Amino acid sequence: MAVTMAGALNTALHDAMRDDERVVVYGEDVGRLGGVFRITDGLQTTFGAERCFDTPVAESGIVGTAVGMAMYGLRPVVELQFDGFSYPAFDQIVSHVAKYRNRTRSHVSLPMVVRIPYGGGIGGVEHHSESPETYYAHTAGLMVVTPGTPADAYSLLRASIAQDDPVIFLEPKRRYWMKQEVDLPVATEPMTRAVVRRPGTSATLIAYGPMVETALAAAEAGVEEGWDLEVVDLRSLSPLDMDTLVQSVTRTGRAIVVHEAPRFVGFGAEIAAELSERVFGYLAAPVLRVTGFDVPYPAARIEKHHLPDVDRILDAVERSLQY
Amino acid sequence: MAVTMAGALNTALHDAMRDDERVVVYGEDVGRLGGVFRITDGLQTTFGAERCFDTPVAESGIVGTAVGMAMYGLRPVVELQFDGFSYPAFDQIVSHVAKYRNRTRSHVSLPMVVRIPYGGGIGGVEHHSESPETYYAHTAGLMVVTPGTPADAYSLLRASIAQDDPVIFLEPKRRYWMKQEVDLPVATEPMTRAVVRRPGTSATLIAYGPMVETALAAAEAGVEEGWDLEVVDLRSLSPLDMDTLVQSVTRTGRAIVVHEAPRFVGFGAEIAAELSERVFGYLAAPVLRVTGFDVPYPAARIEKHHLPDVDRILDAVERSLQY
Amino acid sequence: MSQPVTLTESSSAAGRGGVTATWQEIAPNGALGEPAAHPADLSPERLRELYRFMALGRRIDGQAINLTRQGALGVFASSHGQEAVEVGAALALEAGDWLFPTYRETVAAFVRGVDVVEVLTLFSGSWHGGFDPMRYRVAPFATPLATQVLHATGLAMAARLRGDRVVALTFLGDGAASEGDAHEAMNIAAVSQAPCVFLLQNNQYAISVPLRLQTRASALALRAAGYGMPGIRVDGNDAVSVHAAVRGAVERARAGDGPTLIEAVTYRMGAHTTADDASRYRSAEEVDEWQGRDPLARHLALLRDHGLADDAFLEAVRAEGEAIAAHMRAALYGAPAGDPLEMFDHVYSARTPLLEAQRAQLAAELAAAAEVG
Amino acid sequence: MSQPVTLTESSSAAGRGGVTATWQEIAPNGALGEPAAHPADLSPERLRELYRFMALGRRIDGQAINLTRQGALGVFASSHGQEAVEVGAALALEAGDWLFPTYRETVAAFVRGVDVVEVLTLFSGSWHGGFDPMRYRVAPFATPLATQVLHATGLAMAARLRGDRVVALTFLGDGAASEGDAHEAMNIAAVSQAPCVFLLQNNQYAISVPLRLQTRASALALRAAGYGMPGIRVDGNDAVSVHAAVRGAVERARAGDGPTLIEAVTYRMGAHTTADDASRYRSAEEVDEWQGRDPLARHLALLRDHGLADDAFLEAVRAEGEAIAAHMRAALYGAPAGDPLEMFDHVYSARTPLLEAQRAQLAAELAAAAEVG
Ligand SMILES: Cc1ncc(C[n+]2csc(CCOP(=O)(O)OP(=O)(O)O)c2C)c(N)n1
Ligand SMILES: Cc1ncc(C[n+]2csc(CCOP(=O)(O)OP(=O)(O)O)c2C)c(N)n1
Ligand SMILES: [Mg+2]
Ligand SMILES: [Mg+2]
Repeated sequence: MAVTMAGALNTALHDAMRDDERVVVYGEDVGRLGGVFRITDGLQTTFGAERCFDTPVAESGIVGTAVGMAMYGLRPVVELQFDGFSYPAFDQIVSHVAKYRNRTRSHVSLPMVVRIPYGGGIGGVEHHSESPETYYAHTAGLMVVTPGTPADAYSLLRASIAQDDPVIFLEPKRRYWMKQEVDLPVATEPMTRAVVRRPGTSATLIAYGPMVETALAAAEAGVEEGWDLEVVDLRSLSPLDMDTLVQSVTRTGRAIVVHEAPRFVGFGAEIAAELSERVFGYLAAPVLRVTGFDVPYPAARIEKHHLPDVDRILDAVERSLQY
Repeated sequence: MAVTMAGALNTALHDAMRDDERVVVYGEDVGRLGGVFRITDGLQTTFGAERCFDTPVAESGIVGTAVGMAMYGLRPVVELQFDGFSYPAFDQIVSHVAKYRNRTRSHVSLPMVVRIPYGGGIGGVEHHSESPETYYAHTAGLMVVTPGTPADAYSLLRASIAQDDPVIFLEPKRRYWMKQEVDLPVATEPMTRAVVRRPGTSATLIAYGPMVETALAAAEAGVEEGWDLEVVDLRSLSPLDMDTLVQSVTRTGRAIVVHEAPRFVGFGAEIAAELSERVFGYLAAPVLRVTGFDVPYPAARIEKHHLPDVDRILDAVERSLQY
Repeated sequence: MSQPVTLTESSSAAGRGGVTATWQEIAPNGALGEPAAHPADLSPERLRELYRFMALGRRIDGQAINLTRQGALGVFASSHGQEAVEVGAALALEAGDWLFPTYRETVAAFVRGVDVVEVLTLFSGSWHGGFDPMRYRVAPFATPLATQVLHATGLAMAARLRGDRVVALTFLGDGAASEGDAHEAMNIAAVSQAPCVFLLQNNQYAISVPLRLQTRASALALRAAGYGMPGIRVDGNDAVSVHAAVRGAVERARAGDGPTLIEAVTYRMGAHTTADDASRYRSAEEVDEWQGRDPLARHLALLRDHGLADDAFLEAVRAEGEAIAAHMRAALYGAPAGDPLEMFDHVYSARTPLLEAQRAQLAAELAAAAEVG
Repeated sequence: MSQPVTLTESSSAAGRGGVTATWQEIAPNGALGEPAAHPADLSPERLRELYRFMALGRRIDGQAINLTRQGALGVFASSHGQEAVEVGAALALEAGDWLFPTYRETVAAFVRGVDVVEVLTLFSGSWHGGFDPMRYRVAPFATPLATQVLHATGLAMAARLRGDRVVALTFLGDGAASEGDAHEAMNIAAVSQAPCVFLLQNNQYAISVPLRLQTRASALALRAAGYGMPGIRVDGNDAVSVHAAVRGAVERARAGDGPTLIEAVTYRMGAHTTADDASRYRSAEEVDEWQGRDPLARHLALLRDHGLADDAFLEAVRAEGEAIAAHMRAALYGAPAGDPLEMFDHVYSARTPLLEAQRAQLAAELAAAAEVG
């Protein structure tokens, strides 16, 4: 069946609520409206306004109350409406969601998921196209997960809800309408594994979330240039599956990390730094980064110049191959 | 004269307020008490409670009102009492302080400084020993500055207040009582330059804030091992003076970045990634990172095992030299 | 949904000799008072100006929605139904005062003299902010809810500190009032006696979320007592009362007597934005009911009662509205996207080496693309 | 500094036949009422228990301060002067209820049955949290102000959702009440009718900042009306009134009638923490004045009035206090620092590869050091 990522997420929430009555879903406009992206569509009708409800407009409140709910044994799955509106909840996320288990010597665990539609490419107004992964991935105690396909959207969300650590679940909103043939429910690879989406030998493209599709398109386009590009989809940013990356880059000798977020102290920096250390002797070229520019996310009509695209990735591949 | 870093900061604020009546200083306990670290001691007495005042306990409020003050033409210098309590202000910092100039096409600039005592090593309770530089340095539109010496504390703070872009001014609180012979006022190197604190040839130690002293101590200790270590003090994390780093590492062929913050997507990742790209052909060993562990900052009585120290730095130097 | 208190329709109830404004006040001990009448003392010119701007606002609104349908704007947040609040408030300010809008105050910004095309920049997507805030003393539209309320407070504190008789007026919504920043701002403003007016537009919805899920208080104005500041609850569909109440608060602030919280009870007649479908969460009957309280119709009735709205006046307003709509169409259809290289120019006061390098990269790409194209 | 309202000293005013509690209520329309008496209906046992825990708390407090001077604790936030609030509130809970402390509720946690040595872990620096919150239903001490207020709200929402008759009581300070989180929590609790009690300890200071710079409201309890929840202002140095007021709010919450905000007016007799020097910002006279309202002395007078405090009772309490103090000294002097390798064990439910590698590094370092040492 052709499933969109939005549909897969919706089904995942539905199935999780059906299978585990401890799962509750809440946030701004997630109830009656079903979410501004309709990811929670129908949940309130199906499971009642006790288990799927609208909150006042208060992101710190949404995340902070989820901490208390999780302490009580529920499994809250909260939605922050847009990436840029996750920042008011930053203190609760960094000071509590990430630290409660540690503070209490594992007496208290917080099985909760914070869903955040993120990234650009949808012509959004300011604050609606942020890529905040660096902020969350740098924070010890958080798992940070982001699907690149509808099947993974389903499977990773189910897995995130099912396990006991808090997850920042970043949904690549520009891919909500992307389709894949898949029968739900589906269980893809384990949550913290990176996956080789396309095997290749010339160089490794490392991508996640919205850029997986772009990297795959670049790899296809690279065929014309005679390049056989490998594409790795990280899926989990924290913890990061370095083993898969090391294996790939040991083989190809070249790596290009792709993300929408700005370059400076971006997530690509971690990958480049770590790969440079781990496969030092195997690198034929430095690990290159293809990223958004180091500017506040630009306005809708010029965002396409900011976002990594096939051409920019291929330029980087070429630079890499020229070493 | 022997000046502590705390004293240098206090004098810098005093001199800035004396020289420019647009400078106002506020925050929690900065008025009557003079700040929990006494950095604002005497300012209220000297300049009056209009220009140096205590606020309600509301960090988002402190930073958010500073945005309005700066719009009006003042030069607010606000204190957030501890690193861990800068997070409630995160939204204002990321969504406004960093973006206002861009949003308004430079019609509005925000000449404001957010002072944050940061880092560990003082036996603090939870949330009082955070190293949040990744969060701020990744955010386009912010300058992030951190002094490693009393002279720089004075000079960088004066420069931060004097220029027109918003600055996150990270004060290494464990070095507040460190002393240096210096006559104030002093103007050290330009704000956005890194400085070679100790020239050397064997490898480059790259440090900032609280770790500058530690790196220098390691370099001294390295002499015994027959190593001649160069130490670079970054001073400005954003923008980052890559030229100085490239020059140094091109010469030494080896680099070790040192910081207290966790390693994963830490600031060291940016330096390692960028150096690996820029001086690829000159690197005799991968850029190594000596950092705090990827754990929530530990309790006072075990923090010393978390923090990079001379031994850990020398271990890394040895590893680097063994390549 | 919770029924808003039906406030006295003061303006149309006023006799020929003058107009009366009506609102409820929060007593210093916290109690919400009964609606009470206040002499509004508005000149015929001001009464007509209120109408003129509301009518122009309605026209601008309709044109903007059309431009969205036709793709010239990406999205638009309509002021329909809330014109009395926006116009009544904006007209209460003096030139030196500041206005801090949310994303819904297109009409208020227009009243302050900003070219409506510049106001709409955020929605056209050519840049985030379209006008020079310093020139009009209007802050850029704020998308992150309630954050601008702190900026207004800070600006007011600064004005007070400098001894300037400048007032900051900030809008916020019934949803935004639930954010921590709204609380911090009102509290700090009260403590510092900042010359700031908090104008809370209670339009009954935050996107799909009705007021009863936003607050359990019978009135949002009740928050005022918790900060030790005066509070007022006013019929937000009555331009005279809004204008008089805001003017009073502005004067109070200017006199050094601190901030005021004003809750204006009104209704968002349209969807949240052009991207929203309000039929998913509210009934046509509810909308119809509020249609009967249309602020334009009510104010026009008042003008007519007072003999202040002849055909010439109405025709002039209509023509002015058409001219503005034509200007919007001319400026926004097929407007160029803007220079992408500008994105590097406003990050800092000067481009950093990193930004220079990135700019050079994009410039090279654009040049290469131009050659190919 | 602003003079707190002098509340009726209800408990000592009570006749021999029983005790009376006194507080001010916020009316639904927002108005702060006059102090009114309520039959407190406390058993002699409960009256004595209030005293016993307050006296034990005072002893624990003194011992903790001493331990800080001697370096066995890194820092300590004293409860001195606030015992009536902490004890009165904690005793109003049932075993299944939850208590959310700040960093100042050592005594309240002790009342809930937590070993005081475990309570003090945060201050001894051997770990952040020292006790199992699930066991005592006491959340770990919260340092970031007002953040725990949201956790209490969420827990209460969860209890309500599960149909459990569990109540969450959260402390917060007059300073913390200025944080956005305090606002968001109270509003959400009211909207969701969460069984939560917000106990605002107004001890007149946030470190050095006096109440008048924290709020301009005449009472912090006035905030309740803005959320549509009941509000109470109670003399925080009167254990009977605190206990009765909190008990009432807890029962109300348990019955499904939603949250209550209680402002307990009290005074922080000591410095903010042992690291603070209060003489820099307040006068000895002010402290002396509050010394005259000491909650222990007042409650002892009440017990004596009622013939409930004979020498045997007082001696037993004293001896119990000494035993606890001895326990504290024995456990905290020269306590081992704890295993540094544990820092990798509680980041996630299982150690990640990255943490395994870092743990191996530290383990190797420790082994090497042990060999050298
Ligand atoms: C901090 C933040 N959270 C969430 C949003 C998403 N959002 C945009 S408008 C809106 C509802 C706002 O309602 P209200 O404040 O009543 O204003 P109105 O739209 O009714 O004018 C929400 C939740 C946002 N813009 N900012
Ligand atoms: C979010 C946050 N900001 C700042 C601080 C620093 N700080 C610790 S205690 C305190 C004052 C708190 O006053 P209050 O809430 O009245 O509690 P009290 O100490 O009087 O019990 C401050 C500002 C903090 N712990 N958390
Ligand atoms: Mg609204
Ligand atoms: Mg206090």
